[in-house]
Amino acid sequence: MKRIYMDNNATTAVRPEVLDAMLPFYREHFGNPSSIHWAGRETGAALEAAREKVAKLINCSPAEIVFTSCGSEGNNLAIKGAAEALRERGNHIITTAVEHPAVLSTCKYLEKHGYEVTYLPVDGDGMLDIVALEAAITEKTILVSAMWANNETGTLFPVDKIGAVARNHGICFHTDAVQAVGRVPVDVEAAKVDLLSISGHKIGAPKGVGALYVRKGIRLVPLIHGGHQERNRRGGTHNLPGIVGLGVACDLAGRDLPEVSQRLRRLRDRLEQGLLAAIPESQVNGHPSERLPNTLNVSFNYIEGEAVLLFLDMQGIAASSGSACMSDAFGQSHVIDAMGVDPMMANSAIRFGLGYDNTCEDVDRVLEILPAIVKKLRDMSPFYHERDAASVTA
Amino acid sequence: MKRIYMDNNATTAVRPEVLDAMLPFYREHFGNPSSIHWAGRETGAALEAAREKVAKLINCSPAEIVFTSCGSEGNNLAIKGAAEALRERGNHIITTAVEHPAVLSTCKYLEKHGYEVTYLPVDGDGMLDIVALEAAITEKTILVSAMWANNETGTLFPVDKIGAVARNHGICFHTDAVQAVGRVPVDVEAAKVDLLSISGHKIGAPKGVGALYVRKGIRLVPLIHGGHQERNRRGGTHNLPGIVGLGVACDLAGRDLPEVSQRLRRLRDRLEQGLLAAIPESQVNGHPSERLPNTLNVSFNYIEGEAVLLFLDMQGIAASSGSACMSDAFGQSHVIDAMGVDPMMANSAIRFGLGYDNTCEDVDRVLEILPAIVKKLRDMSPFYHERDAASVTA
Amino acid sequence: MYSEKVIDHFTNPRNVGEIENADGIGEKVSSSCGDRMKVFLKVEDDIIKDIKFQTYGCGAAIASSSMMSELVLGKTLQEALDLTNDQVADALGGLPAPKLHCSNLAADALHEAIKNYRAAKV
Ligand SMILES: Cc1ncc(COP(=O)(O)O)c(C=O)c1O
Ligand SMILES: Cc1ncc(COP(=O)(O)O)c(C=O)c1O
Ligand code: FES
Ligand code: FES
Repeated sequence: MKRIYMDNNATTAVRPEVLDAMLPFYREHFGNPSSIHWAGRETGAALEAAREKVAKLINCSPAEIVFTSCGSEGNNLAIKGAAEALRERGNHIITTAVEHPAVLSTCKYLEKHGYEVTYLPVDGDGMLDIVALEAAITEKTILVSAMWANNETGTLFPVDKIGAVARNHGICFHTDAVQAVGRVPVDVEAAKVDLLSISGHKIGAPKGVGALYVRKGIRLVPLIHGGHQERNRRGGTHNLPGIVGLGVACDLAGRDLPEVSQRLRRLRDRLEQGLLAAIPESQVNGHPSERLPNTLNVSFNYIEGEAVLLFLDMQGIAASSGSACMSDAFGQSHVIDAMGVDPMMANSAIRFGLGYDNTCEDVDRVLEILPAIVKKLRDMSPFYHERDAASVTA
Repeated sequence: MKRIYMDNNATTAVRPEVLDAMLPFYREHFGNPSSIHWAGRETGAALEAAREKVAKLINCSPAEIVFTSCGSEGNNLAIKGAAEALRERGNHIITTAVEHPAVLSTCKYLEKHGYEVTYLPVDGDGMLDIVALEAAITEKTILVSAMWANNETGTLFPVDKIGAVARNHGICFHTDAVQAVGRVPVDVEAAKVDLLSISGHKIGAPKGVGALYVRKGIRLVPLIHGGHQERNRRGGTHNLPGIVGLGVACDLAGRDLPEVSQRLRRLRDRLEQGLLAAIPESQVNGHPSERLPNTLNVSFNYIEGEAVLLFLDMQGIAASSGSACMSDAFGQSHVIDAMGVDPMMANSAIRFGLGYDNTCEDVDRVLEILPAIVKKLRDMSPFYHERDAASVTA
Repeated sequence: MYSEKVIDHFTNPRNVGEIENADGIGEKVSSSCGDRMKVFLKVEDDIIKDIKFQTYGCGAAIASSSMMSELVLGKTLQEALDLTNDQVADALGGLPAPKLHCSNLAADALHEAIKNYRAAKV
C-alpha cells in the first residue's frame, strides 16, 4: 500500500539536500563553535553562514537571529522574554483566540504572574478584525502576539496591518510564523514585526532546531540562561547540524517558494473542490483566499474527525485533526471553536497539510477513498439518520 | 598534520552507532510522535524506546525522563521550575560557587525575583564541604543544586551525601550531571537525587538533545509551555533523531563505561604525570582522586592559558581553558578562582578532556609538544625572568 | 577568530627578549585582565636602534607586542610616541572585539619606556 503523507503542518520530512549538508557536522566537524581551536573554528563559520541564510529568507540582519530548539521555545522566549523586559511599562498583552498552544499556554502562565491578556476573537473564516485589535489597546499594552498563519486552518492574518497598528502605538509585535515561513513570503521589514518565531521541522529542516527573529534594539530576558551564546540571548551549546540544516532549508525555501507554493495550491484546490463536490454537507474551515497554499481544513457533518483519520490511516493516508497533539485530538479544536463553527461540524474537522513530496496522484487517491469513508461513518451515525428522518418529515 | 581532539568536556563527536540509529528518522520515519497515523506511530515507539534507554542508564523509570534540547535547558527547567513550584514553601536556594553558567546565571536571575541564593565555597581541590551545606540550610531552603562533576576540573562532588542531607531536610535536590552521566556510574536512587540534567553531546549523542530526570512526585513549572508533550512538562515537537541518538548513546555508555573509563583514566594519568615531570612549576587543578577519569586541568605558572592553547592548536591539538565559551576564555575561570588558586597560576590553566577516540599516541604527542610551548612562552614572560632574577639574588 | 597576521606575529614574535643596559624600560599592566608587558629600548640620536619586549598575556597581547616592536624599530622617538593602540591593531589586520584591549598593552608600554628614557636623560 502506498503511503501518502499529508500532515506537513505537523511536521515535514527533512529534505535530502538539507540532510546532506548536515551530515559532516556529526562526526567530522563536531567542534563547539564557541571554542578557539580548529574544531571550533570550522563550526563557527558554518554557524554564521546558516545565520545569514535564515536572515535572508525573512529580510533581517544575521545578528537579529537567535537560534532556538523549536517553535515552541521561540514563542516562549519571545512572549515571556518581552513581557518581563517591558514589565515596567505595562502588564497588558494582546493575543488571539486561535494561537498555537505554545502561545496560549504561555499567556495563561503570564496571567498567573500579574499580566493581563486579551484574547481577540476571529470571524467565521478565522480572520482577525483589525479594528478589534485597535480597540483592545490600552496604555498598559506592551505586547501583541498574533500568528502569521494558523496551523489548523491556514488562515493568514493581516500581519502588515497588525504590525502597523503596533508600531503606531509603540507596542512590541511578536508573530508566530512557524507555519508561514517558507510557505508564503515573509518580510519582517514590510510587516513591521519585532519578534518572529520559526521552526525548522515545518520546512524540511530537522526537528530540534528553530529560530527567533529579534529586531535590533528589542530587549528580551533570556528563557535559557547560561553561557554567552547567541549574544547572551540563549544559553546552551549550539545544535550545529540542526542549525546548518535550518540554513539550507531556508535557502531552498527562498529559492523554491514561488514555484512550490503554486504547485501545492493547485493540488490543494483540486483536493478541496473534489471533496466538496463529492461529499454533501461538507465545508471548508478557514479563509477562502487568505490562506496557506498547502492547507485544507474540511468538515463532514454528522461524524467524528478521529474516526475519519483512523480510516484514512488504514489506507496509508496520514492527515490530522488540527493540532498534532494527540491529547488535543480528543477534545474540540479551540481554533474551529473560536470561529463559531457548529459543534458537530467542528468535531468532524480534519486537516490536510500538503508538502513538497505530494503529487496529483496522492490527491486523487484521497478523493477516491475519502467519500466512502465519510459515507460509512455517516451510515453509522445516529445524527445522520435523525437528519434524514427530519428532512423526510419536513 | 594529525589532528588530536582533547576537548571532550566541551563536546564530543557523535558515535558512529548513534548516527546510524538516527539516520532513518530524518526522511523515512519523520512523523510527529504525537500524531495518530502511521507516521506518528513509528516514531512514537522509537521515542519511548529511547526514553527507556536513558532511564536505564541512571536507574529511574522512563516516565521520570523529560527530553530537553540541551543541558542548559535542563538546568533552567529544573531550577526555575522547582523554585517556582515550591515558592510557597520558601525562597532559599543553595548552590555552589563552581557550577556551570547555566546554573549560576539562572540563580542570579532568580535573585532578581525574590529568591535568596547561597553559593557554597569549595576547597583547593574544588571539593565541597558537606558540613557547610548543612550549615547553610534554613527553614526557607527549598532547593539544593550541586553538580555531579565539574566541567573544568572534573572534581566529583559527594552527591550521595548531598542527596542524603537534602532528603533528611525534605529539600529538593537537583544535580547537573552533564559531565558525569556516561563517564562515571550515576544512580539517582543511590544518590537520592530529585532532578538531574543530562546533555547528549557530551556522551557521543548529537547536539540539540538532552534530558532532565524528574523524580515522580516532584512538581515543576514548565520552562517551555505548549502542547501536551512530555506529560505537560515540555512543549514542542519531539526532536526524534536526537532523542533516538541519546537513547543509543546511553545504551553504549552503560555497556562500555567500566572499560572506557579505565582506559581513559590510564591515558589521563600518563598525560598528567608526563606533564608534571617535564614542566617545572606546573600543577593539577582539581581533586587528586575524586575526579572524572577523562579530565586533566593543569597550570603552568608565568604564562597565559590562551597562548598555550593557540600554540597547541597550531599543532593540531584541540584543548581548552575551562568553559568552552570563548568569552570566558578571556577572563579568569570562576571555578579555578573559587578554589583559591594563585591568580597567575590560574591564568595558565588549560583543560584536557579525553574521549573515546583518544589513543596513547595522542597523549605522547602532547607530551612531546607541550613542554616546548611552555618554555617558549616562559622565555617571553617578564614574570618568569623576574623569578629567575629573584632566585639568583636570593 | 584571529587574523593571519596575528597568528604570524604570535607564532614568530619579533624582538622578544631583554636589552642589557637598556636606555629606557617601560611597563604596562592591563587593568582588565592583569596581563603585562615590558619594553626595552636602545636609543641613538633620538632613533630607536633596538627594541625588545617581554609579554605575559594572550595571543593578541603577544602579537601586539611583536607588531609594535616592528613598527617602531628605526623610527624616531616622536614617531614612536605617535603610535596608537588602534594603529597596532590595524597593522595586525584587526582584533576580535573582546581582544581590542590587548593591543593597549603594547603602545602604552612603549610610551612608558620613552618617557622613562627621557626622564633619565634629564
Ligand atoms: C557541567 C555542565 N553543565 C551544563 C552544560 C551545558 O550543557 P549544554 O551545552 O548541552 O547546554 C555543560 C556543558 O557545556 C556542562 O559542562
Ligand atoms: C503555529 C505554530 N506555532 C508553534 C508551533 C510549535 O513548533 P515546534 O513544534 O517546533 O515547537 C507549531 C507546530 O507545532 C505551530 O504550528
Ligand atoms: S467516545 Fe471516544 S472521544 Fe468521545
Ligand atoms: S586578554 Fe589580557 S592582554 Fe589579551
